[in-house]
Amino acid sequence: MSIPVLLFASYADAFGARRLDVPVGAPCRVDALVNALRSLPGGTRLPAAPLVAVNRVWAAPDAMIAAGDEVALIPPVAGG
Amino acid sequence: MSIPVLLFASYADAFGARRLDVPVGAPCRVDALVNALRSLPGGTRLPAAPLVAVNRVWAAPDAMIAAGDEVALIPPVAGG
Amino acid sequence: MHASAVLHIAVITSPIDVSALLATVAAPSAGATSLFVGTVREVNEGRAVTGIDYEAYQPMAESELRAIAEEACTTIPGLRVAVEHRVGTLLVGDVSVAIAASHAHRAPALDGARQIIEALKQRVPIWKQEHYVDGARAWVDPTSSVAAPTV
Amino acid sequence: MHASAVLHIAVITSPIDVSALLATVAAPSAGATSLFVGTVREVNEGRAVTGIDYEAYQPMAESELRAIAEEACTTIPGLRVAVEHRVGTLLVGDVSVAIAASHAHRAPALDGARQIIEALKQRVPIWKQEHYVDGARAWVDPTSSVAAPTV
Repeated sequence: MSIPVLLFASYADAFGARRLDVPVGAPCRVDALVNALRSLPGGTRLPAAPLVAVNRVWAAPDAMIAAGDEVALIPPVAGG
Repeated sequence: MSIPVLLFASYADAFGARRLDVPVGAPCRVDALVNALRSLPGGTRLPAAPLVAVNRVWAAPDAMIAAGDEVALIPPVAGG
Repeated sequence: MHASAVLHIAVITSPIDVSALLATVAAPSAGATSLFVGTVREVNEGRAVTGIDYEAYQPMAESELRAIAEEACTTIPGLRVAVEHRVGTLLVGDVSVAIAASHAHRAPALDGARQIIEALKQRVPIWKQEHYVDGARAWVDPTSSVAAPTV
Repeated sequence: MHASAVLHIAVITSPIDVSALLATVAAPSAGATSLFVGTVREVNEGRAVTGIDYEAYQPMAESELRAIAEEACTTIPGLRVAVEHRVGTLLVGDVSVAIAASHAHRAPALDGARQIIEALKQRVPIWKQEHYVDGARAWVDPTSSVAAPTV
């Protein structure tokens, strides 16, 4: 009863991992997942509205996450 | 009693030469030189206000040409 | 007018070959090519940088890059595009991103390359951790003025 | 911020080496480089082109190119510029002009290259006679919609 979340860059540092099983059941809303993440060690370092991608596509806070979806927490991008 | 004028591209074709001694005395205004050019063979093919450079700098119709100046008649530019 | 085409999109770890990118977008119908090259700078916001670690969410970075290139080819008919972003550890002077956009005319080619680099900076999930001369490292956060030190 | 610099200006008859131009403007302080490349196109205003003869009023073309580059470096502090224009007979696909502009940041680099190509097209005394497949030739006159046929 958890959702695996991919972590990158500063978020991976904050949570001390590149992948985290967040204790929340699918399906659930993106913002519900984010709230669950906040309560984990390192979660306080998340910004107000962290970006989330579901199946490699940007997902709004009210988007739904289904079981098996690839979920990633995306720090502020800094390419180029 | 003439002013040598350099010709390029379509103007060289029009006058059949890359250099022309225009029968007008220095000093004279740029527009006076242009008028003299119009009366030479091929001169009718000049546009209304042909561009002129004196000593490699753009010259206005009322600019003066002195003896020994390098005068060039400049067709519409098409670089790049 | 040549058809629009996204000819090449890649997120790679090896050095970027800008000449190859230029050749990729070259075409007898193209009279103008605009190439944008991003390189690692020796200083950022006043701090001396020795190198940068670029990290990508690889599959999404590629799909976003392709989407951005395709959007440019849609808004600019006739545009031909090739884009490469390099990840891994880069040193000062290394090329981190290169965008080549060609077209029959110069304005669309110049607009196309610019449109792509601006969108890339907004949407492509790639991050950079700067290495400073004093040994410190920090992930760059364009949304905040100060890079968030992590070491 | 690096000082502005016009590093290289040339009107040449040999092929343009864009990689060399990029290297010329490269600098540890430059995070962005914009390279504009003009190439001979196979068609212009609907007529199939086989090649172009470029002619220059050499000394004035060089001085105008330098003046244009210096103006860009004045309006865009920190800009580093290299420009080459090729004259003589060029074939489809040959590079006729290349402008490299680098800067710490991308916007000034992109603006600089664009400012230079636009000014070049207005002020540099260079002309092109297009060769068409039917053997005809015509000097291109951007001020009139139709090229003035001369043969």
